[in-house]
Amino acid sequence: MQPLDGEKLRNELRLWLESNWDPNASLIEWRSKLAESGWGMPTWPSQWFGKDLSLVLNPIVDEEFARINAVTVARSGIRLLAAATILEHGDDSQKSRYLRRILTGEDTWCQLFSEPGSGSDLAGAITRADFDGSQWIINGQKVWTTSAHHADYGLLLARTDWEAPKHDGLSYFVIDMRQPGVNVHPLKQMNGHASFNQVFFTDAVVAPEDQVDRIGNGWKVAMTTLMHERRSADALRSVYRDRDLEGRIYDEERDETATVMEPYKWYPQRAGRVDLVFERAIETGKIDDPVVRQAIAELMIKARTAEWTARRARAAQQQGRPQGPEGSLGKLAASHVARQASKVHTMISGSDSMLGDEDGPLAGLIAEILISVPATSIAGGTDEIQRNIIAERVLGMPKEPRMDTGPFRDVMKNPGPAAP
Amino acid sequence: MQPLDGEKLRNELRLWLESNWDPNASLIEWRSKLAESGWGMPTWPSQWFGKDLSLVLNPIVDEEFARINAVTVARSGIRLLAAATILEHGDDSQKSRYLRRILTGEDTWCQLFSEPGSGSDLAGAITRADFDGSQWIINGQKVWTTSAHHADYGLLLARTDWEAPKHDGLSYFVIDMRQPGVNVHPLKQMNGHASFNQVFFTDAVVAPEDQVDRIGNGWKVAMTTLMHERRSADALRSVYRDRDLEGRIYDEERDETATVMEPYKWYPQRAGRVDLVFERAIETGKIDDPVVRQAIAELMIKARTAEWTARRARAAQQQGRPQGPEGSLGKLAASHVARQASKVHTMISGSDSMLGDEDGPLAGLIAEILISVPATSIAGGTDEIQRNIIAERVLGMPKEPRMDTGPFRDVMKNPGPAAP
Amino acid sequence: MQFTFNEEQDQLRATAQKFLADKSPTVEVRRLMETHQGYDPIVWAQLSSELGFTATHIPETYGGLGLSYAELGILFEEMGRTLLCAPFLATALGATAIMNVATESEKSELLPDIATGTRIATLAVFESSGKWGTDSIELTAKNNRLNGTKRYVLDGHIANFIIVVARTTTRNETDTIGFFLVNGDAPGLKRRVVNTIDSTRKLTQLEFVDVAARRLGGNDDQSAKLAETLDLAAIGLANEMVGGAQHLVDETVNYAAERIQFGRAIGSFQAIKHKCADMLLDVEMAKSAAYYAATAAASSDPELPVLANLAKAAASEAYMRIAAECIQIHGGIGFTWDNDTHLWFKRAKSSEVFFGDPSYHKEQLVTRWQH
Amino acid sequence: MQFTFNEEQDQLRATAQKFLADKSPTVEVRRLMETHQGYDPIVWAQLSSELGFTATHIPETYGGLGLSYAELGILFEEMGRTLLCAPFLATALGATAIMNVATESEKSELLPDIATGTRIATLAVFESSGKWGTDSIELTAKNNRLNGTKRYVLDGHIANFIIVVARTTTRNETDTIGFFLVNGDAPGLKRRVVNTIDSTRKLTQLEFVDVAARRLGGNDDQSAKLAETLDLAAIGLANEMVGGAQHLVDETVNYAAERIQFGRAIGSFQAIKHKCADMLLDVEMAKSAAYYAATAAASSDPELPVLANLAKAAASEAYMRIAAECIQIHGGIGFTWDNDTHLWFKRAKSSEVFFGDPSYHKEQLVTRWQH
Repeated sequence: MQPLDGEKLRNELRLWLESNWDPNASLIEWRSKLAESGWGMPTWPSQWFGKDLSLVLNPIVDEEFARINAVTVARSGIRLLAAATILEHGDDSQKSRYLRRILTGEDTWCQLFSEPGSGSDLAGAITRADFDGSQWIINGQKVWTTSAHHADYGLLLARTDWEAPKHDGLSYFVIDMRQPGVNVHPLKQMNGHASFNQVFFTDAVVAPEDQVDRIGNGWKVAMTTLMHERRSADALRSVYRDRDLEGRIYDEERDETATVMEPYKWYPQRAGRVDLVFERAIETGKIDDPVVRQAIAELMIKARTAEWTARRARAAQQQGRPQGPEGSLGKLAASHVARQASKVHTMISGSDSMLGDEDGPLAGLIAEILISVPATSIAGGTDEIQRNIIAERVLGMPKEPRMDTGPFRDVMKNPGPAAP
Repeated sequence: MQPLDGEKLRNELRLWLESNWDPNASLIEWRSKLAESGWGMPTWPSQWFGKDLSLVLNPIVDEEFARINAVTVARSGIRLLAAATILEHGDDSQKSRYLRRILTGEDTWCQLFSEPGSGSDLAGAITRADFDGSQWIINGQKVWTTSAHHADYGLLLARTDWEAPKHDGLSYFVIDMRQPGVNVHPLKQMNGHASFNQVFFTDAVVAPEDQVDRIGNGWKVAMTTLMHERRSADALRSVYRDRDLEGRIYDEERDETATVMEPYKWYPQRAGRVDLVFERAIETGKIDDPVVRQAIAELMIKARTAEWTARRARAAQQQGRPQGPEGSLGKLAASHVARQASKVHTMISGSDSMLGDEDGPLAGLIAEILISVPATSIAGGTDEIQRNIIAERVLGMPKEPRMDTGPFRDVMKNPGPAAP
Repeated sequence: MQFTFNEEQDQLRATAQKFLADKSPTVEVRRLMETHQGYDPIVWAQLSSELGFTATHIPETYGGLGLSYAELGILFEEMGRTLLCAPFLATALGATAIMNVATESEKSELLPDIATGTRIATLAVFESSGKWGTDSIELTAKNNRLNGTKRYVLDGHIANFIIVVARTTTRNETDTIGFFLVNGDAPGLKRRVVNTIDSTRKLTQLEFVDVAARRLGGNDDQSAKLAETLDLAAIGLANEMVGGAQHLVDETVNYAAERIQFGRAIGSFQAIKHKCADMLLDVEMAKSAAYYAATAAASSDPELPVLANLAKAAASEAYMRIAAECIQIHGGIGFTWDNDTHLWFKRAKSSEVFFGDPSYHKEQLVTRWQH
Repeated sequence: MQFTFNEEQDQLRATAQKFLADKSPTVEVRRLMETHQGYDPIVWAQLSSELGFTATHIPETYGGLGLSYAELGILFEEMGRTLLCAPFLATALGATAIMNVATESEKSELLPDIATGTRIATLAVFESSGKWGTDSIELTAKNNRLNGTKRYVLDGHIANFIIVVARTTTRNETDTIGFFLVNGDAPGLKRRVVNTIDSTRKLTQLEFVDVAARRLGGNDDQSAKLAETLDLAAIGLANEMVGGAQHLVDETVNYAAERIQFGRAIGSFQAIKHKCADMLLDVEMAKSAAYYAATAAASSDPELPVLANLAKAAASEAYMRIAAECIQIHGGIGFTWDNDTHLWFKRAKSSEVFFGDPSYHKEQLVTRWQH
């Protein structure tokens, strides 16, 4: 019966779009319509801006929006992670306060999980939330926070119980970023870009009604956020729309996209720019060097097998088959590709590869690749953590002895705000 | 005053050699003289076949023997490890029973430490020694035992206490290998050679007077043996004497050497035969292939830096300076050399590298290299164990949590003879 | 392009796995590798006439199952996993060559017997060492008489049909490359099994002294067909190799879970874990290439030549690295004859250099990518 | 060949370490790398006139200390360890070039001021990218007037003496290679600091438009001298690189002991331990080559050319691998600007390709080994 449902759905949506879509509407005006109608997030529950649509049918909605270049609800950045988390773990009051403005794009969000002392070991967070009888008082520091300087709200993981075991002493909050106790500083990287922020909390406050899920359940809630983060990583790539489209709403959307994408502008360099390798090799004549050719071939092998492996994983997922090991290897494979690309670029550009800006090949792009690639094997979980996960979860190898059990107060940790 | 002592020593020894050295004596006859006179092991105590000579002066003795090609006491194989261990940890009765025949070469020894269940973890031995009121009863299995099939005696590490912590429950014994309870089987390797043996003990016996040092101190005694093993690794190389020398004693020594060296005949292939690489590259014309040239250069870099690093270590030692980190890297460096050599040989010989025996290049030598090299990074301590040692002992990095403390009975172990 | 196996393919794999687990346990591999003929005729009969494996990619018109190279790839993979001692790769490549070059009537004559396994085929291309390209053919065919030597011929000692690639010397024209059919027992043909490090796979040297042969597929130059056949051979081998590599990964992970040192399973040590994760990465990447190439072969993808080089190079390096690490993680025991690891290690080593070593394929990969 | 340092050499190293720890902490490196001139003249005066570092390998006749390249290597190593921002490598190589080619009277005139540090020297050899050999010189010298462009000139913007390698065009003869002296402020010379990833070391581009120059050491072809000078430059850089690499190894081991994750110092994890062990292996092997080559340079070993290639290739690969692992083990913090690791990483990267990248040196190594 699905094809019939699908056709019905498509017709219904077409009719609705025909009578409502207006490229000259304002972004917020249009998205408000989307939120109210349920066409913005049709797979969400109908009481919360959705239409209870099954995931299987959702591609039809995407197709219809894409067909006429209709703008969607705000999907970029941390917004949808916030929404998905609140939808799953928030109470009705939180849902009614936050979901709508997430969809319209009126509010910007950020994620406050990582800390200077807890990177690989996210659950080792020591930013503290203490209840003073009327509200939560937040002290500590977060780091690697994308777009914190634009954010209205943050998804905060903080420690509320120092006697409980590590994972059980964390709680999850929504924090208002526009308050005096919150200080945001950009974090400059070795490649000169500053894509992330450090966020300092000094007696910042969270109202009791902004506690998400129950106290001590913060790690589980954070897992929901992270799961959606992984899912939405693909979405980043497809955010750019045809530049020729005219209309007020497109202008506004382009501004929004530019702001959201600003931190990611060096990401192609971080990935090693495999696309440039052949071109550069021909341009420099290095394509005729047998040693360089071997290195290029190795890069092509790594890059294409990584791509095919990702497609195997996606194909299995689409067919509803259980995912094989190939689904967990993408990050490691990407590190190999980026490192090999960096090596090949160095071989091709030779001594010129150290030249930056206007003095360097491609106006410094090659140099930027070389000093950006190291991020690939660190960001989003180091290669070492990836290998642990693959070994233990995919290959089912025996776990290492743990040294961080028992009351968190007694677990060895990096210096930072002390337990009370 | 040393130079004076040295000259005196040299003259004394020359006189002695002039009146005693006889190339037509029998090996045992001559070595008996050496043992009795103290000139065989002059650095040993004078009451035990030595002359209390300082280590510094010992090279003079070696020089004088070498000058006239005089045969020395039996130094090859496990003999001197046995002697050094007994000298340090044995009682007078053991010394008088064993040392002399070690020096004359009448007795052959083997080392019984490794077990199928304890390779990297030597102290996890589960071969058991149980005292039945009058003697020790030995049950269990040892492995990787060089020359066990020729050996008269074995240096045995066995467990005497299952309640003590791992390292404290071991004791050290001399075991008579020519008894019914001892069964020796050759252990064939993947390259077809059988350099080692498995040794099975079924109610084999050791008399109480063959227990070395006190019960429970076996690990420390074994460390003495292993320390001397490392020191004598170099000695293996220099065991061959000029083939032209005539005289009964040389014939007998050559026979002895041939027997001792038999297990080591594939060791050059295990090390990757760097010496053959240039020759083979020229012979095959692959020397003109730029890709092969890069690989050859990498091999030369690895081989020569390994050699220079070893010489740095030796030079520091000779000058009595504290050894730097360079002294601990030889095994890892050798693995890298062997692996790269194997890679280069494969590139040079191409499809021919899979051909063995008379069909293969150099009568199958290349193929033998390829299937022998894997031993380099395992034998004598795997690369992984080497890295642990380098990290913890040389770099002083923090230790891993231990899981093998407490009574050995309760420590998780591989299957084998059970605790009583 | 298809990125998963369909149900029929899964079924085929399951059938092959079951059969091979039963018929090709290591004890059988060890037995057969010591024999001269190198395979068990009964098992061969079962896998061909009963299970139809030899008929897989042969069109139904010629008595085959009419499946594709993708299905053949699955069988190569499973046979590589178990190191099946049998002339399957040889026969499949012989059939492939015939399918590529022969006329309809030749196919009708030759393929049915191959499909049923009644006849063992093989492909004889390579001669002097280090050259795997189409320009290395020196064996001559003159008036359908062959003279010269072929090396590295898979199972040449037992093959009934030998498809020989030769240089034809004709009047007034430049030499051309041609495919010839020679019977295994043809007079003037000397066949000798050569010693290799991998005795689970028999390689032979064939000497042709004025041997009668039949030209297949007419008299035009068949260089392009040879290149195509070699690409398919490389892809077949790549699929076989990833099967062996996967076996070693499984074996290593199992061993690491069982082997205790220092009071813990060695698989709980990070050094071992991370090696295993890298081995998994290696094998999965190589599989992606092998599968993609086999699927491309099934659909005559124009990118096929590039994919052949890529798949063979990826499989060669992955298999060798994995085999070396497998021995390393087994420690001393992994270096012994009685432990099975060396059987796969030797297959990895011989496969690495068979049909062209990784640097050959990488160089060709870039050349073909440029065009 | 000497395989340990003697007491005087140890003393020199200790002096250098003390001075550099004091004068070149990272905060100073960060300050100076942002300046145009790129060094602190007061520190320069101290290390030259007070400590005599600039006089090290200059013979006593010319106001130097009469030590050897082995001692110079120690200084390079220590400066590499601390990333000293100063024109030391430039000046030492300038002096080396003069010592290699100049006449007695030229040496007497030029070297004393270099020995005291009063004059900063540099060497201008390289031109178009990717070519580091003696055959890459296109800048012309005609009637002692220079025309052309030099690239990758160390500290060219502050050098008083620029030793320029040029192609001399004379009548009736093939071109020869010659060394020329140009003053830093010569008319017609345009000097520009170029942007590089490593701002702790200033590289410049020099454009010569009819610039007056003095030929050094007579009019014979000086190609062989150029090759020798470049070998010494490579050896000098190799020694500098192993110093930087050692700093990163120390830094990584310290960080791994301090940084806690999962309730343990990350240095207690085997993955980190084994990486550190490999880093140690890398740096010690590279050191052995750098030391051996510097000692060989001190004793005019005929194997010197081979050793130069070997030492530079070994140091380049070791330093890069170590720098990458150092960032990796630091995790996210290692990728930030405020963490110092990237300063060394960038030095490693720029040194890798400076004076010829590893594949260039490997190729040359085999060529020279063959002869």
